[in-house]
Amino acid sequence: MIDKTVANCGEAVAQVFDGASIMFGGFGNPGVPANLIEAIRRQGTTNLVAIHNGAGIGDFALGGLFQDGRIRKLTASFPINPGSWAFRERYLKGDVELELVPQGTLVERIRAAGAGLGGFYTPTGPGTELAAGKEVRIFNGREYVLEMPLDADFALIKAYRGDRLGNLSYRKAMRNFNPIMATAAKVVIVEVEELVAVGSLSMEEIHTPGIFVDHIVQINRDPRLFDPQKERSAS
Amino acid sequence: MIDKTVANCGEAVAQVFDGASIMFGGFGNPGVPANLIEAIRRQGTTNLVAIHNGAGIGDFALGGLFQDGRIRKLTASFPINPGSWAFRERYLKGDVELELVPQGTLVERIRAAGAGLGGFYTPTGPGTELAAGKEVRIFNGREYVLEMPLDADFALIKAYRGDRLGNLSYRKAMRNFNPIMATAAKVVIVEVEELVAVGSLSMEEIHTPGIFVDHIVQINRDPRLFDPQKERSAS
Amino acid sequence: MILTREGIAYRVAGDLPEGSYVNLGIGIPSMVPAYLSSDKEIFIHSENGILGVGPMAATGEEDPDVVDAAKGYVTLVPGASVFDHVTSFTIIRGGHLTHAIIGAIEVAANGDLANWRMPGQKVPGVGGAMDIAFNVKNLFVAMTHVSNKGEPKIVARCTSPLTAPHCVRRIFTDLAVIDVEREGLVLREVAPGVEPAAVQAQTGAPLRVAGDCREMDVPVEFNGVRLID
Amino acid sequence: MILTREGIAYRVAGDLPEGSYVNLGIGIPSMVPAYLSSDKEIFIHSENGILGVGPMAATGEEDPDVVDAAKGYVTLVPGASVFDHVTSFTIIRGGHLTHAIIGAIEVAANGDLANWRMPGQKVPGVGGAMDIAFNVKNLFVAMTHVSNKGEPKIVARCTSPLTAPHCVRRIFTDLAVIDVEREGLVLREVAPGVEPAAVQAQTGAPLRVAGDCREMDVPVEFNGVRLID
Repeated sequence: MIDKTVANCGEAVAQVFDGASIMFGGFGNPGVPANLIEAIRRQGTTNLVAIHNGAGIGDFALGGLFQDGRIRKLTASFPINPGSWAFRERYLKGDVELELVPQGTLVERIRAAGAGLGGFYTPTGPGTELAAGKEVRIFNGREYVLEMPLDADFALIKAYRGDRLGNLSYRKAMRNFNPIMATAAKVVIVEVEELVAVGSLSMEEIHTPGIFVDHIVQINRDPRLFDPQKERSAS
Repeated sequence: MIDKTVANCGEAVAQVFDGASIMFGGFGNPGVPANLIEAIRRQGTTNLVAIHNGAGIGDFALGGLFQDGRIRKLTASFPINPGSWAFRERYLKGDVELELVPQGTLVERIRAAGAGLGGFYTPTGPGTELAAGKEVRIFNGREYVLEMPLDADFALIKAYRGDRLGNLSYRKAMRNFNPIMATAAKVVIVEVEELVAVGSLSMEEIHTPGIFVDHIVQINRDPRLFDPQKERSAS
Repeated sequence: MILTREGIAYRVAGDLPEGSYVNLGIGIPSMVPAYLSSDKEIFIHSENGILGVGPMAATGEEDPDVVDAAKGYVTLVPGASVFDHVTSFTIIRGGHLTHAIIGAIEVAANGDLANWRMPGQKVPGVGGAMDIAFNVKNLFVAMTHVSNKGEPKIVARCTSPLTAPHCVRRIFTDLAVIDVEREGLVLREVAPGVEPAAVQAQTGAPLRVAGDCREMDVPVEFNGVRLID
Repeated sequence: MILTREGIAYRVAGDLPEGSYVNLGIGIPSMVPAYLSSDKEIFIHSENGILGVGPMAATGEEDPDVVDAAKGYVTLVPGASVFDHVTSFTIIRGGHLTHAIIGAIEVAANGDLANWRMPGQKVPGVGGAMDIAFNVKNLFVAMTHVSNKGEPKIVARCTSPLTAPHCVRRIFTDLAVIDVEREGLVLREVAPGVEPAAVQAQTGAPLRVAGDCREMDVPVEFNGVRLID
């Protein structure tokens, strides 16, 4: 029997090594695998290369990794959320390298890695500083930039429900980067709010087929991830 | 109020013009918009450029369009199903041009058009006759072929359930090419088995957001599309 | 008299026809939905995978899995759909949105847009701005006519890093509605009581006054909110 | 004695470990699932968007929306998922399958595969064969050792149009199991009672006989089906 479940987050991330590149799912708070990230923080893994849309929020999860100085490079599109002060401090001190990528290019580069493509031409960027030094080519009279696939050693993602085969279903806007990151890393580790029996997910509601998933762990929603009043007063 | 519904298939395809390029969804029988195709056949539209995985089956729907000599070019990956005799006859007489594309390249070219990309490098094909004359480029020691986007004037697709906004849900393996073709044509026309009220599709089960859809018509499943005994005896 | 920020949002709302699919930036653009007529069905897109963003969630009714691109807890309208980032940027990059409304640091006479990196900004962030600016058909800018320092934001040539060249179609400010056309900027509407010459005086590039240039159709107040000061 | 087509399928099945994700071509490959041990959980992928294809549907129980890549009405196993063609070829092209088993017209000593266009075939069709051959890690060929005309199908160099160069890992025939290695073909197993020299005689390229070359572990009969003739 295939069983991708692991008992807890510590076990799930035990194989994440110093120097690893890691994709972190989520956008804002929804879909952030905060429990897995906190487990990495606890186990002391360091010198990491992070791929995420932003740069974490507060002193928790990805923000915590920046605070603790565990990340040497970030590839992101929007690391300037007011809550991303931990990244900001590290970046201004020169502790973290930043590769800034337009959001659509970021997701497409991840997709290209997952789908086995060698690169692609996107219309986004020509003539801007984010395309500086990149190959620009004209097709049908329009300029496109050549962008390359972006893969990683690990993807840490979050889903709502999952089964022991790794089939995943996401709720509302928690989906964001999670399904595509699941295609693009050597090892894909998922935290789910509910582990369900095989066959109980509707076939039409499985957004990530189990083939993309290596390890799955059931967690409780961390209250630090959802505090609208606090977030409101902070911004 | 947005209302993309039309009363019947004839009305839904009335704007399809002679010489148009058309993507046809479906793989085998599941997901084939047979009622829309039969409506095109009835209205006499001709000189069409067809994009489909195969070449139709029997003397019905796409097969019927070949039988009637309405198609001048087909872009496909597998036009050699035993049931595709109508295409076969036309092709051998020289009535139809064929552009043969590996299935994964076909779907990726359609996706590139829908996603606004200028082209992409696929590892599939270098050194074979289907890549002859195409640009081959090496990334990380591996050869890739440059492939270009494939769009169309119309996409005719099928879904299981849909609402007046064009939100669509597919059942089991009827999904295939339908969602991606919905992104890549100027005008997207859908036949659905059930037209439902807005809000009654589960948000997690909407596979095609309404933004991609122009017209939607409710049909009855055509019995000619599902006759396992006849199909069994024919093959 | 000039428009308030709410007034600019009100005026932009008038340009969105029924059936529009619209991406909204932060700031003034995010205020546009409050002024959309309820008998026009319009779908708001959010980069993080929503089509059909509704008003902000009431306190205590926030759904932890529903935020918009600005990370605020929002509601979803009937008929809303959710999807992953790949589909979300297929919608943007593939040109499927009818409109996007964004803020700007500068807009040039040729339609160049600078809105992602302030001069002197030490930590950069671009988000989805470039994908939107390069690929949405009707790119509308909604902003104050001049900067906090009173300098023109509509200029002959952008000095801040570009978001995209030749992309802006129409500019909505507290003073005017200006179209970007092949020959340059065309003044279409002015705030009530404002002369075209006064708009030109606060604009860093030449304006051609349209033959049918008129006053904006914006009331002084709407639902108790001041639109014109 | 040589294996029947069913015998080849039986032998291939033995090489698939639990947790395999496998794409199956038509012909002998499609017969493999019948010989998978029921205590091994293995998922069969179909190009048209299924992971978890089960046995053919019983007459009268066909689901109109469930066919496999060969357009036969099939069932789905518990835990099966369905998806669109984009995801299906992300699985193939992205190298996510562990195995693919396909038929061949010819296999060359260097692993070149020809299986999509017969010599003289007037209407071509490729389907997903090239995507599979170029991108699946463990590409297994299952075929008869020689053609209908008795000619070797394992050759020094393919004469039919290539599906992909240097792609085949292992060849399963009615006579032998042969690995494609950097130095050439290695004979790993022979059908019961067949001498390596007899395999070489029907092979169009040199075989190196592995030091531990042995007889295939295939019974004469299984569930009433003849596996060895």
